[in-house]
Order: sequence, then C-alpha cells, then structure tokens
Amino acid sequence: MNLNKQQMRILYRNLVRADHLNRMMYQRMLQGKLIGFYHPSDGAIAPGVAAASFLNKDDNLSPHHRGHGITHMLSKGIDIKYYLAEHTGKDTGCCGGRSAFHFSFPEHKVYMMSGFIGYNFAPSVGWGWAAKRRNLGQVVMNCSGDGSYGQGRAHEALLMATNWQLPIIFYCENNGMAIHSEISEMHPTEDVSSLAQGYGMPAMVIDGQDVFACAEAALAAIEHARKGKGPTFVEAKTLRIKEHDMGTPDLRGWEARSEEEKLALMQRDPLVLATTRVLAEGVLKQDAIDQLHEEASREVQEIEDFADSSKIARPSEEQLLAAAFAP
Amino acid sequence: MNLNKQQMRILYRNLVRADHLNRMMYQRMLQGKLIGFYHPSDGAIAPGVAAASFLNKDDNLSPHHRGHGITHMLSKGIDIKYYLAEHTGKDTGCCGGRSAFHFSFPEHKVYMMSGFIGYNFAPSVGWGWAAKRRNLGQVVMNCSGDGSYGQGRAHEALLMATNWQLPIIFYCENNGMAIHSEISEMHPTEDVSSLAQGYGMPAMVIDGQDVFACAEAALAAIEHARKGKGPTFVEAKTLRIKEHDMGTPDLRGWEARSEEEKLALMQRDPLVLATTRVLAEGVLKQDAIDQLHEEASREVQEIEDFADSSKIARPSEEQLLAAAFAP
Amino acid sequence: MAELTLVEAINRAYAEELRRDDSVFLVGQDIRGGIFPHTMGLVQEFGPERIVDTPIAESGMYGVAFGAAQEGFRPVVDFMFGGFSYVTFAEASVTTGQYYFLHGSQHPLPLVITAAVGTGMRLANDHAMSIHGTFAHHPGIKVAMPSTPYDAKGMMKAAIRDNNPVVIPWHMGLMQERGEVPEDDYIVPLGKAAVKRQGSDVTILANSVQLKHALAVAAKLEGEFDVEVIDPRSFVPFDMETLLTSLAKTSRLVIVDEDWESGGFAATVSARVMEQGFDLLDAPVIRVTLPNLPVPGGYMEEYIAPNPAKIEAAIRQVCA
Amino acid sequence: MAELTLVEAINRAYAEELRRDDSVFLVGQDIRGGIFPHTMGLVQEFGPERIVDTPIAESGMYGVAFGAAQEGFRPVVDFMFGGFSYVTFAEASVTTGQYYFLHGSQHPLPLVITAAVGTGMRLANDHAMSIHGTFAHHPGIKVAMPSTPYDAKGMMKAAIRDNNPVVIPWHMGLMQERGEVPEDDYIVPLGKAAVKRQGSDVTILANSVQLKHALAVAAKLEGEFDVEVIDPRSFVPFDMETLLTSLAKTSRLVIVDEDWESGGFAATVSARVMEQGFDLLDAPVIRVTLPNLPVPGGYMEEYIAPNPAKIEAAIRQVCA
Ligand SMILES: Cc1ncc(C[n+]2csc(CCOP(=O)(O)OP(=O)(O)O)c2C)c(N)n1
Ligand SMILES: Cc1ncc(C[n+]2csc(CCOP(=O)(O)OP(=O)(O)O)c2C)c(N)n1
Ligand SMILES: [Mg+2]
Ligand SMILES: [Mg+2]
Repeated sequence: MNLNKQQMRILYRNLVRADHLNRMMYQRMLQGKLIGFYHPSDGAIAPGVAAASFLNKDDNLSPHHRGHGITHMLSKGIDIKYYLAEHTGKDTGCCGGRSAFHFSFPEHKVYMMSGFIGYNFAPSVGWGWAAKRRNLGQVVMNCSGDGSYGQGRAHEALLMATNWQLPIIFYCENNGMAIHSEISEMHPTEDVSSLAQGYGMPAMVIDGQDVFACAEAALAAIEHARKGKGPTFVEAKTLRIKEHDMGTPDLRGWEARSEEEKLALMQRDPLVLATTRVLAEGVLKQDAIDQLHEEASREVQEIEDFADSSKIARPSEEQLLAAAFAP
Repeated sequence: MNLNKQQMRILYRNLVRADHLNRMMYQRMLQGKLIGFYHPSDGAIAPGVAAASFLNKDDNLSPHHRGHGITHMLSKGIDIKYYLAEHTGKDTGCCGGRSAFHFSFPEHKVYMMSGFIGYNFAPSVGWGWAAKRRNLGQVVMNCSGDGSYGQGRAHEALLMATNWQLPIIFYCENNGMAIHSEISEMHPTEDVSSLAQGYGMPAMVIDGQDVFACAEAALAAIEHARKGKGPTFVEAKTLRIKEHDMGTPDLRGWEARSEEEKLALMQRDPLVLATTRVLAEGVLKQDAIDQLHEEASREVQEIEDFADSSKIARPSEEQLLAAAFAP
Repeated sequence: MAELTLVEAINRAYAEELRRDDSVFLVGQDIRGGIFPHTMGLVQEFGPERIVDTPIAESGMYGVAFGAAQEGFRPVVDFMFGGFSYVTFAEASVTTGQYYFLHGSQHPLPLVITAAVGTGMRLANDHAMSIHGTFAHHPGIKVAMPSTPYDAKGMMKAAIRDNNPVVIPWHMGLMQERGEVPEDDYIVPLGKAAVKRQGSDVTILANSVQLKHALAVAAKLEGEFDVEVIDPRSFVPFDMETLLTSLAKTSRLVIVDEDWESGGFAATVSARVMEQGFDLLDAPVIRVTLPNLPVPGGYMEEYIAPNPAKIEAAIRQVCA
Repeated sequence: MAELTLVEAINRAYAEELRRDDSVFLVGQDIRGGIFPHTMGLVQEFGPERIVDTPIAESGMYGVAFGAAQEGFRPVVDFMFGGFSYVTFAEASVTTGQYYFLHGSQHPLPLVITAAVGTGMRLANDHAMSIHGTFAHHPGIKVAMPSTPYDAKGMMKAAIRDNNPVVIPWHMGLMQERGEVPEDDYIVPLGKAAVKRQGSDVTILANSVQLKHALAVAAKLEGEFDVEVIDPRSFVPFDMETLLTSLAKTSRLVIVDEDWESGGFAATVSARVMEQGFDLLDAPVIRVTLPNLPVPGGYMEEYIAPNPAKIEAAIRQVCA
C-alpha cells in the first residue's frame, strides 16, 4: 500500500506535534510541573502516529503507555490540552483532575488507561466483539509495548480475536526493552510477532523509525480488519532513547546504558529520518516544515497555558462520594 | 525411541489399573459414595499413563484434572487408597479429609491440585526453575487439557520455560472438548501445539489412544529436558467418551452428543488398542492379561475397603484452626 | 403467579431482559449448554451471538463484557463459580471499580458479574468461597445477593438496568429453592433491605442460605424470643437505615454471613453499628461467620459453616 | 548502630538472609536494576540466579516463587506496586492461602509477597491502593507492615524465616523514613503489636504512615488528652491482647487505617472489639479510613486520605 503525499503530510505533521509535546512533557516533569511520572517517548513516536492518524472517530484506540499515549491521541484528533490539565491535577482535565496520568476520551473511543501493563488486551476483545456484532466496519487499534506481550492477557486476546476473526490490530511497539530488561532475555525469538504464528494470525514486522513504513502496515491491517478479514499483528521495531521513567536510572539489566549507545540511537530519530524523506521526495519544503514546527510550538504553548491557567480541582469528599456511581 | 518389552508391560499394566480405577470412581459416584464431583476419564487414560510411568520419584508431576489425576498418580507409584479416602471425606485421606477432590502427595512431588483450570502452569515454572537451579536432572511433567491452554497462564509458562530453557514438558491431553465446547470453536488452528511455534519450542503431536506412542513421545521429551535442552510441547489427541462431569448433560455446544458418536469413540478405547498390540507382538499372553485384570480388581477392592473402613474425619473447629498455619 | 426455583427465576430475568433490550447479552463458559440450569433454553431463543461462550480464559471472557459495556452493551458475565472471578481480579475489581469515577464520572460501565457461590456442595475453598465481601471491599462496584426466587428475578433485572458494575452472586444451596415469582416486569431495587419477620427482642441480619436458617431459628424460638429478621439483600449500597430502625426497637444484633470473620461484610456492618448505633445497643453485636480458614471440603465444611445451631447460640448469647 | 532509611533496612534484611541461607532468593520485575532502591546492590553480590527478573507476567513470576517454595526454597516475590498482585490474585490469595491447610497441613509454603503501597505519590488507585486488608480477608496468609526502619528489617527477616506465606507491603510514604537499625541478626516477631506511646485517655491503633500521623497528633494534644498509640504491625495474626489491655486503661479507641472503610482491616478490629471488649468501652470505636472511593490521583488523594486533622477530630469525638 503506497502512501499519497497528503497522507505523508498528515503523518509528518503529527510526528512534529508528537515530538514537541514529548519535549514539553519532559521539560515540565523536570520543572516539577507534572503530577506523578512520565515515561518519555524520545525515539519512539513514529509507530503511534502511524497507528492513529488514519483511524476513524468511531474506531477504538488503546494508546501505548509510552509517552502516556499523547502521540496516539493527538493523531486521532484528541485535543491534548485536556490531558495536560488532567496530568497537572486541574479541574479542566479530561477526568476532572482525579486520574493523575490516566485518561479518558470516550467520545473519541479512547476509553481509558489502567496502570496495569497488559490491561489493554482484554477490553480490546470486547471492543472487537462489539464492532463485529454491529458490523459497521469499526476497527480496534490495540497499541502496547513488547513487554506487555509477557502478560497472559495478550495470549487470551490473540486467541479470542482469531477464533472470532475480530477486527483488531495488535500493534506492538517493540523498543527492545521493558524498564531495564532486554527483550533478548525476556522473549525467546527474534520477533514478538512470532507469537501470532501460534494462532495462524497474519503478522508484519516493520521499521518503527520510519513513520511511513509504519503507516503502510497500519493501513493494510486496518483495511484487512474493516473488510471483516480478522486480526493482524503488526510489530514496529523502535527505540527507547531515554530512561524508562523519569527519575529511574537508565539501565540495561543492571548496568548503566552508555551515552554512546544513546547517541547512536538518536541517529535513527524518526523525525530526522522523516524529514530527510519528505524533503527528498518533495512532499514538503523546508519552509513548510518550519511552519509546522512553529504551529506545534504554538499548540504546545496553548496546551500549557490552558493547563496552567486552570484551577486545581478541589472537590469536597462529599462531592466525590456523590460521583462514585453513575445515575 | 523404541520401547522395550519391559516398558510396554509397565505401560499396559498401568493402563489396566487406570481403567479399573476409573470404573470404580464412576460406580461410586453413581452410588453416592464419592464426595463432590467426578470427571470420568473413559477413553482418555493412555496419555496420563504414558506421561507418568517413567518419571523418577523426584520429578514433579502435575496431573491432568480429568479422572482427577488418578491415572497419572498411580503410574507415578502413588497409592490411590489415600486419595479415595480423601475423596470420601475420611481421616485417612491424603489431606486428612479436608480437601474433597483436591490431593497432595508431596513426597512424590505431586504437590497439589487447585480447582482453577490452568493453575498448573505457573507453579510448573517454579518447579522447573528449582530443577534447573539444582541441576540434578529433575524434570517437570505438566499435564492438562486442551481447554486449559486458553488461560493466559499457559502463555506465561511457555514463555518463561523457553526463555530460561527449563526442563518442563507441556503435555497437552487434547480431547477436543472443554465441558460442552468444541476445540474447533475455541482454538483457531488444527493443533493446540501450534502455540509452541510462537516461542520456538519443539512440539510433537501424537495419537493419544496409543499408550505406546504416547510413551515414546514422553520419554523423548523427558530425556530432552533431563539433558538440559529445555521444554517440549507434547500434544496427545485423545477422546472423551463420557460426559464432562457426572450429572452434567453431555452436549456438544448446546446439543446432545449422539450415542452413535460415543459408540464410535469406544472403538478407539486405548485399552482395546493396547491389548491387540501386546498380544500381536507377544509382549503379553492372554493369561498374563487376565492376571493383570485380577490384580487390578483386587487393588480396587483394597482401595475401596481402605476408604470405606476409615472413619469420617471429625476434627473440631479448634483443631482445624490450630492447623491453619505451619509451625 | 408461578412457583419457580431460584435458578429458574434468574433464567426468567435473563430471558425478559434479553427480549426487552437488544444490547443485553450473556457471556461465560459453556453457558449455552449450561453447567447450572440458569441459562437453559436461552441460546435456542437468542442465538450464540447473544449467549456467548468463550475459551477458558477468564480475562478475555471478562474483557468481552467490559469492552462491550464501554461500547454501550449491557453484558452479564457469568464466572460459573465465584472463585473463578479471582482469575481476572485486577480487571474485575480494580479496573472495573475505578473506571467510572477515576475517569471523571463521564462514561458508565453497565455490566453484571454473576457466579454460583457457597458451601453445601462439599467442593472446598476454590469452588465454595464467597465473593460478596471481597467485592464489597472494592469501591465503585455494587454488590447484592438474592435470598428468594422473587428477589433473584427482580434483583437481576435491576442489576442489568443499572448503569454501574453490579456483582450478583447466587448461593448454590438455594439453587432448587422454590417461591412465587410474578410474570410481570418488576425490579427489586438495589440498596433496599427487607424485613422478613418482625420482632422486638433481637435483630438478625442474614442473607441467602443463612436467611433461611435465621427464619427457621426465629420460628423455633417463638415464645422465648421475639426475633426480627432482616435480609440486607444489597451489600453495596447497604441499607443502614432499615437496620438502625430495627435496632432502635430491639437493641440487639446478630449478623450472620457466609464469609470469613476477617474482612467480611459482617465486620463492616458491626463497625458501622458501633459508630452509628452504639447508643442503641444493649449488648455487643455478635457475628456468626466462617472462621478464618480456607473452606475445607468434604464433610468438614459442615463443621465450620454458619448454621441454625450457631445462630441460636448467638441469639441466646446476645439476649443473655 | 546505623541510621538507615526504611528501604535500606529492607535491603539489609535481604542481604543478610541471602547470605545466611542459600535457599532464599528474590524474584520480581527489574529488581536487579531496581525501580525502588530496596534491591540495590543485591545482584552484584548474589548474581542473577538469586535476584531473578522475569517478563511482565505476574502469574508466571509468582509461579516461580510458589513452585520454588514447594520445592524447599524461600522466595521473596516483589510485585513492585501492591496493586499488581491483583493481576495474579487467584494464585496469590486463594491457591496460596489454601495450599497448606486444605492439603492436610503437611507441606509448608514459605514465601514472602512484598510490594510498595499507599497514597502520597499521586498516582491514583491502581498504583496507590492498599493490599493488607484484602490479603487479611483471605485465610492462610500472614500479613504485616513495617512502620519504622527497625521493624522493616526485623519483620522482613521474620517473614523470610516463617514457614507460611507472608505478605509484607511497605508504604511509599516511608521510603525515605530514617531510623536506627542494628547490624545484628534480630527479628520482629509476626503477631506482636508495639505500644509506641503510653497514655490513659484514648487509644489510637495506627500503622505505617498513619502511625507517624498518630504520634504527631498525640504529641500535639499533650496536656489536653493523654493518648496511647499502638502500632498493630501485624494484621494476621493480630495481637488482640495488647489492644484489649490498652482499652482496659483508656476505654476509648480510634483506628486509623489507610484502606477503604468497607471491608478494611479497621472494620475487622472494630467488630472484634465489639465482641471482646464491649464492656471496656466508654464510647464507640471510631475509624479513620479511606472513604469508599477508588483512590483518586493528583492533588485529590490528599482530600480523602487519613491525615492528622482527621485523627485529631476523631480523638476529640471519641473523648467528647
Ligand atoms: C501489571 C504490571 N506489571 C508491571 C508494571 C510496571 N511497568 C510499567 S511500564 C513497564 C514496562 C513496559 O514495557 P513495554 O510494554 O515494552 O513498554 P515500554 O515501556 O518499553 O515502552 C513495567 C514493567 C505495570 N505497570 N503493570
Ligand atoms: C479458572 C477455571 N475456569 C473454568 C473452570 C470450569 N471447568 C472445569 S473443567 C473445564 C474444562 C477443562 O477442559 P480441558 O482443559 O480441555 O480438560 P477436559 O475436561 O476436556 O479433560 C472447565 C471450563 C475451572 N475449573 N476453572
Ligand atoms: Mg518495550
Ligand atoms: Mg479437553
């Protein structure tokens, strides 16, 4: 599936936005202007942009936890200012400031995050079941890391999705690490997607640094699912340039990762690669690119202003108790 | 791996015993002389006999729940009278009459049963881990049904066993059913062992009605594991001739299984097939076979006498509370 | 009005709700064919699209309900035996309980968790444990349990129509319990206790099989003690008002609960009475519960489960 | 004697037990490198054979501990955050709790479950929930929680040497709490409460971070109320004797517990005091707990968690 220029521009623009937003989150965390923790997405923004940029509004999306799903959500058209407000404990936050890093945009079919790695698999089966029963061509984009496939829940979802031929894309953003653990120790084969073989599920392995390659794979899998042909496993090999979680040391096993290693990874930054390509293929000129960066800076500014000018949520215990159950 | 005659005789003898014991359990349940429930093993005794007859005493065994593990336990050298006493609530039972259908023979490294299908997988990883760390050539024989591989726990065990190259045999007794569910609806490929491909784990599919074929596979997998070469998946295709659980209707999906279907299955009863073979190959003569049956009848009688002549366990609540924690 | 068993009453609730609302469906293991009779005949009427069997994969199975509920369906997820809900407990308790509230109280999660529970079948802990107390410990989930066929139908219908996750365990000891069940579309509201017997000497709070025991003991002690018997029916929300009204009259309370002494629902009620009804009490509240032991199987469960003799002894103690 | 933080004290307990007994080992996720500092330096001394990292597969990870314990090892299994134990709750609670007793009390299961718990990090429910109450609800498992670095070391050592499954959560709010920790090989026996402050007007039972709050409030109210402060330390077994002895003196009790009101440990203690100490009481026992809400994150957890102001208010109420 070849991308047209319009599609490439959408992807590139979202990549720029994702990059700016990740930097903003990192900065704010350093400055103590973010609640809880932040898992930086440096080097790993291409798969999420590709997975979510061409979903329909009524497709279900479960964002990967890295970068706290911002990459995915902005690409699906969600206004991140409500998430930043949430992540700073403000009453304008998407969950009223109650959820810390969790999020919910039900009108965009991004229902939730749970702090349990692997939580995404079982609900995806439910969304896929609902989509199949409704038969309106909805798909489920289930994004999570290589580590999440350790969970038994992943198996149950792969099994049930294949049994029922559900329209689910198992989109694995494989950065080769889970906290300090290397995938070579935690998974026995070269590719996580080898698991798909066990179910007879089609699988693709792609370069996760190449947003365009990722999008081609995502679009193919989405089309496959929309046509009722069942699930696909897409494995994007990506990188983690920074530490797992800000404040946690950046180790491989129990030794520090070297700075050279990380410098080498930066050479394969997805935005660097995509820029070379859009310029070379005449998809965008440099001034258009500059403009995208300016727009993204402005977007970041607006997002931060919104969050910063919002009030800290201060409901009383009684108000909270009154909100515990749905009417 | 070819079996010698001595091995064939051991297998045949255990098959006869398993057959007699299963009939006894079925009878007793009908007569109301068994506590709880019983899941008859008619048609399905060959895999368990093969899996357990050549284990060492210090190898770990997790018996399949069908037939309540009796087939497996007797083949490992466990005296079933303590289990029948348990299953009838007697104080001579292997768990003091406290456990209903559960069992425990720690000195034989049959530690437990839990009522949760799939419970076997995670402890097997622990036994395998311990065996590897001790490095004395112990193996873990992990027996369970096709249905149990629906559990995410199965995936976690397959993954960790391959990562660490643990000496575990994943011995799947695939009778094509789980309660009323057919495997064709519950698993997407022809063989459950296709799952093993996902981990790069070696797998074998064998005729579960042929106790000798099962034993050849089991012995090969055991040897592989003892030599430190890691886990193997062994899938024995077997049958369920009777209902899932005594008292539950015998359905396929939601329709009754036909009597013809079950009559056809009986043609492939493992004891019938094994008898033909031992006679044809001169492993046993008819009078020796008759004698094995007589011995098995006597064994059953002794087991029943032991259970029936034992007293119902009647500890006080205080005695039970005093036994809640290990000293 | 028909005489039905408790499982037949649940069956009626399912059938009526499935007919009424296309978004209602059932998911479980072997519920099409049935392990317990409460789903009998449903697949024939509603088809396997709405009576859904899954592999033995409790997380995935629960995920069907959870995800479909977010999508606007109204699933009933059947764990067969209550203990099996623990196989996916992170989802069934934590993720479920926090979904609505933590995410800003904007999107409901209408689902029903059901399962058979209780002693009496001699199956031991993993097949006999109660779950109402554990679920009641985890906020964001309603929990109720029927004691009669009438309540079983009305409570299940209320749960299916509720916009929150609701846990409805039913006790295997009541499976064949018979009672009048109207054919109309009625509900038993979640959160309302029922005074099953008026009395002035002592209040017994008891549910499910233990309610039967309590009523039998109350009848037996007639003349000696005038026993009021209350069925809480719902644990979350709990009808404290009805209980305190009763205590204002009787000043004495025995709580019977087939769950463990430690951390069970009986402890919660006793602690609340301590805080809200201390001055009403003429004697300490006594609990009749399971001792803190994994439920043994075989004959032994009878030695430890609450029973009429223990209830009677508690009444005598609290009235002494 | 060194001044150590609570996590350093746990680290010492691990190192000493790993040195003493070759059957002791640790299993978890990323404990070699460490998420929290309590495992720092251990892999360097003991190697990856005894400081074992697993994939993100809580059941499999727990299975390493469970199976190895049956094989005679003495594992400590670290769930990172307490809520993650729910991912494999069928095993961690039911199968673990029933193993020894149900199978005839013949074969011990010596393992330690540990994890970080508690509010204060603003991470919300799944990362902030308590687990001691839930585990205490499930029989066959011991549960204790350290409030000081001294207790952390001695309690962890006791747990590792115990022949039963023991759950030892530790509160993130005490991670950097400093205190004297002897270098000797001492243990803090499971099941013994500690009277942290003598008093005659009212007893406060409080643990972990809330013990700090309780002691601060007691000091603040000095002169006005003479407050006795007891740290239960162990929930199962629970030292009822020490509590009743205190109540014989004070006649008033406030229980502070960072767990939900419904089904939490505070409810159990209140109910037991009702049954065993009713006549000692001059006022109803009051609980200061989390309200029945999924723990919100952000600033909001502060609005609902027990704190010194709420404890003080409870003292004033119970002494009124
Ligand atoms: C059930 C559960 N176990 C462990 C964790 C702790 N944890 C948070 S992120 C993470 C690593 C996830 O790895 P992966 O899925 O590869 O995503 P990545 O962080 O590499 O992008 C772990 C183990 C958790 N949050 N939930
Ligand atoms: C966790 C759990 N879920 C469901 C059940 C109910 N159950 C008991 S046996 C069984 C079927 C098992 O199928 P399989 O593993 O193929 O073994 P078979 O009975 O066919 O020999 C089921 C679903 C259970 N005991 N535990
Ligand atoms: Mg990763
Ligand atoms: Mg089967």
